[in-house]
Amino acid sequence: MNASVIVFPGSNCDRDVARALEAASGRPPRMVWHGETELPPSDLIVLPGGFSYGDYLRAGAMAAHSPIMRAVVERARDGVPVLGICNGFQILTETGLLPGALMRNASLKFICKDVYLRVESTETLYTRPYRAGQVVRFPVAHHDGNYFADPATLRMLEGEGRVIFRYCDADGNVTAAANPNGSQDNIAGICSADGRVLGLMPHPERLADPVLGGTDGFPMFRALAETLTGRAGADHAIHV
Amino acid sequence: MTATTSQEITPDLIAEHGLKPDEAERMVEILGRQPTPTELGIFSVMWSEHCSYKSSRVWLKTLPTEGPQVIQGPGENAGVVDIGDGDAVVFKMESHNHPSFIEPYQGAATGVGGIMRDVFTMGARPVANLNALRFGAPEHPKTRHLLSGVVEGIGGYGNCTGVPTVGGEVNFDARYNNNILVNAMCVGTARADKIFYSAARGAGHSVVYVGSKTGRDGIHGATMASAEFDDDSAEKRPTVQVGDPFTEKLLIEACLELMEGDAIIAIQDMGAAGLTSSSVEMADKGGVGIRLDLDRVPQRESGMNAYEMMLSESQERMLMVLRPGADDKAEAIFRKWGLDFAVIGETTESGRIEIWHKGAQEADIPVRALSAGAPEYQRPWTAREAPAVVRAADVPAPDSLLGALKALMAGPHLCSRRWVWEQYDHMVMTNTVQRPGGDAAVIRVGDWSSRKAVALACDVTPRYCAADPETGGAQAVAETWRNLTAVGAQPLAITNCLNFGNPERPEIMGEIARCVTGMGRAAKALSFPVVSGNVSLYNETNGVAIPPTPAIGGVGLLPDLERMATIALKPDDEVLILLGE
Amino acid sequence: MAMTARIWVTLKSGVLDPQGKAIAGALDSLGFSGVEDVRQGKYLEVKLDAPDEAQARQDVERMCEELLANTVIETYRFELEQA
Amino acid sequence: MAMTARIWVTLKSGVLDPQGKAIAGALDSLGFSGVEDVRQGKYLEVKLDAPDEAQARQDVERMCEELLANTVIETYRFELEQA
Ligand SMILES: Nc1ncnc2c1ncn2[C@@H]1O[C@H](COP(=O)(O)OP(=O)(O)O)[C@@H](O)[C@H]1O
Repeated sequence: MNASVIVFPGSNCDRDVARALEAASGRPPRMVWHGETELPPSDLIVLPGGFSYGDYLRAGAMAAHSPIMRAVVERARDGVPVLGICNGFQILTETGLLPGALMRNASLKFICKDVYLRVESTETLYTRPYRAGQVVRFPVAHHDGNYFADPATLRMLEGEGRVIFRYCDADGNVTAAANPNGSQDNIAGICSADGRVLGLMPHPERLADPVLGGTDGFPMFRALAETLTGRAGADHAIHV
Repeated sequence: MTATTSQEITPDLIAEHGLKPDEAERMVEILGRQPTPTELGIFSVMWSEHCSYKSSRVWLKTLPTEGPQVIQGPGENAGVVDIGDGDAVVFKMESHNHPSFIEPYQGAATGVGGIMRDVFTMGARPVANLNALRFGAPEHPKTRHLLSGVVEGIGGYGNCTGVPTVGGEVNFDARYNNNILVNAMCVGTARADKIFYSAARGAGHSVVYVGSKTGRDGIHGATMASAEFDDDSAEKRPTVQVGDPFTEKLLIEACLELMEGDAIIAIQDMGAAGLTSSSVEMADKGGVGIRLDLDRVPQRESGMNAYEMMLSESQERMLMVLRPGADDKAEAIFRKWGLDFAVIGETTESGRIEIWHKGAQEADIPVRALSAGAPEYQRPWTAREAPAVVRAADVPAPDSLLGALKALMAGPHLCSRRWVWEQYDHMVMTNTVQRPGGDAAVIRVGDWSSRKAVALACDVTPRYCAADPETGGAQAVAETWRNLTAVGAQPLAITNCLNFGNPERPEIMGEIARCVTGMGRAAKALSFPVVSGNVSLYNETNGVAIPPTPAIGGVGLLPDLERMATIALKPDDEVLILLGE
Repeated sequence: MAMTARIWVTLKSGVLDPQGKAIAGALDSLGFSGVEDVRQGKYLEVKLDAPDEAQARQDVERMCEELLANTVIETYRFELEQA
Repeated sequence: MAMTARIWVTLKSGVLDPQGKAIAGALDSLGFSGVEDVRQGKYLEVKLDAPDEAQARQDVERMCEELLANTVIETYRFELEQA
């Protein structure tokens, strides 16, 4: 798999997701600086977590205007999968690749802990290896993860099955108590109409290695590696 | 000499700068004339308790600082310890007490920023932060505000820079009501053969300023940190520094990128006394002089004079001495990361610090006078009378043991600290093998295939130190040791932050002397040397001093994660064993 | 021409304002009983140099649309003043 | 009496504004070359009920001092309006 991880000034989960991608595919992703205007051939583009531009003004706002984002938007329109984790999700909403916005957590506090998520749809590249309704444990670590969209957009997302992850309790019940940030309808992750752009606040890469206490995130990377092997074509070195 | 900053040097002005009359005499003697205002400012910060350790130095010298594992002990920006396979850990703890009381969010945030710079200055990537916090009584009207501000500030800074905050401690005691303690520790990892030091060896090399621009931030913070509080210092307070963690993150990446090559001769962060302490320390350690041209300093505000620039505490700045011919390459890296870069002077053979601004010489001082020549006091001390021993038999038994246990667990001293550490990103970097909540945090060193880790803990029980400083000091070291061994680590070395009241009072000096003695005794007995640390004195308000609080931060090595232990009880039918007396 | 733009970015009505809500709660517990609602927005001052006012106005409008406000949830308004 | 207080909370001059600095940089890279400085502050609208304007003024002043502004680094000003 040729994956590209975009590095913005202030990204800080770029190395983490690169390790998960390498562990799953046997091959390190390219790290692409935000100031570039061209993307290398990529079967997957990842916008990592962190604090691009310090989260100043609004999380993701300034990164959405980085030179590389024009190329990312173009590739996304061509169907190249784009995964935005945490700050990456915020950037995806700011560029308009995903609808809605991520607002300050209802508690107003930064929150870092493991949460349970219900996999709402397995019809995406990312969630194929999970069972529909499966409960997975991923960590969250964010200050602005409170998903908002207007009622029409929410109806559309629900109607088209584009809500991919929802915060829930250990038994899969979607409750207010299980919602760490006040997100509408406990939304933790959504995808684009073609299912190829996924944004989620929780960090699958943080529980993708048994040493760290869990591996629920690993199947996502593994599935991407298996599905996307060699599709970019231009560069066929070492596939595992 | 002519100086653009002109102000008459009166005894009042000298006193305001925290210099005692005999210290002022010594300054005039060294210069052979009256100082300029800029020189007075420089002497004042360099001879402050904070920079010179004038009250504590004689005692610090008694601490054990050596061992086969020690690569660099006290005397550099941070301590460096060998962890095998060519790897090293670099760590230090530092206080940001007074600023955090004045503005809890920014005070704590900039404390984290400062300690991280001490670590990455040495070529290490920061991999974990810890913090030891003391607040006043839980019911004191300021406590809630201070606690939430400090925690948010530590999180705000650490989270943004992408360094996990993995441990620490929180205590409450009415004697901290007006003097909270915020001690931040940072741990980094580096290759043992790629450690960077602050000695600016060789004359004629460029002195380079990088990072953020200089403003009038916190001018006189360094001397302020050494002066006792009184009721109106909240009013007289100078501008506090505001942290910019985003810039810090860029600075980490830019410095580490430059450090991959061999461009740097010496590097030093601009800590509490900014341009003054960084240039003096680099010159002093390298046995050279430094000439700075302040017109070239990147400035955020207009009309700053030499005094202000030399004393500014603007954050996220570093000073470097570069090898000949390396300027362009270095500049390209810092520009790429969007940071200021300016050659602001050069090293000289004069052994003097010479400051020029707008064509006038503002300061000309022999470097040694500011460092080795700083005052050192053998302050008188007395041992406080030990409190009466409370015999267990004299304490009425609780009605119900279970009730007592519940009360303890729910009380502010022992209740869960989850509320604190859930506001810290403690997992970023995907190396946090043991998260907060156990005896020590465990951080993997290396990539995902690595099985090597370090264990980190920080401890002190001020109430023990108040009851018996020597035993309390020893106990703090021993407790840190136990917490590291409890996760299966081999303890390696410690850092510390000595927080006390006014050392000019013999009973406080007695606490310092005896705590340090106890720490040294335990450290020697356990081969657990002290490799770095920091001293914060004058933590008292209206004559009420904090309890003696020598915070200890320890680092241990787990060569193989298979051997790691955790606090959780495992299956139902296991046997519990109590060890020790 | 040196100008200052004063820009207000506020949440659209209908968008829940967690910060405003928290502040209202805090004011209430501080004993300010008359507080009925709090909305928090951003206020920016941008100093800029433009050939003339019309150009400045157009620039500031674009700054708001492209960066300063997220029009999914926010609205903005601004005033221009010669500095 | 129902009133609205419009409150501006801004950093004192001389205090570093990291957000403003980053926004200025972003505007510059978006091609707005004339931007010289950006300062970011907060704007709040507080709806409150008070017996009269004098009381409202006094209340809002106290709200600012006690909660809305961090007077170590920020200043505030406000306007009152009958709602
Ligand atoms: N309590 C202490 N124990 C051991 N070493 C100490 C102690 N306090 C300070 N030091 C050492 O003295 C040196 C100067 O400390 P400091 O001035 O705080 O450093 P910086 O200039 O980086 O702020 C450092 O190397 C530090 O490790």
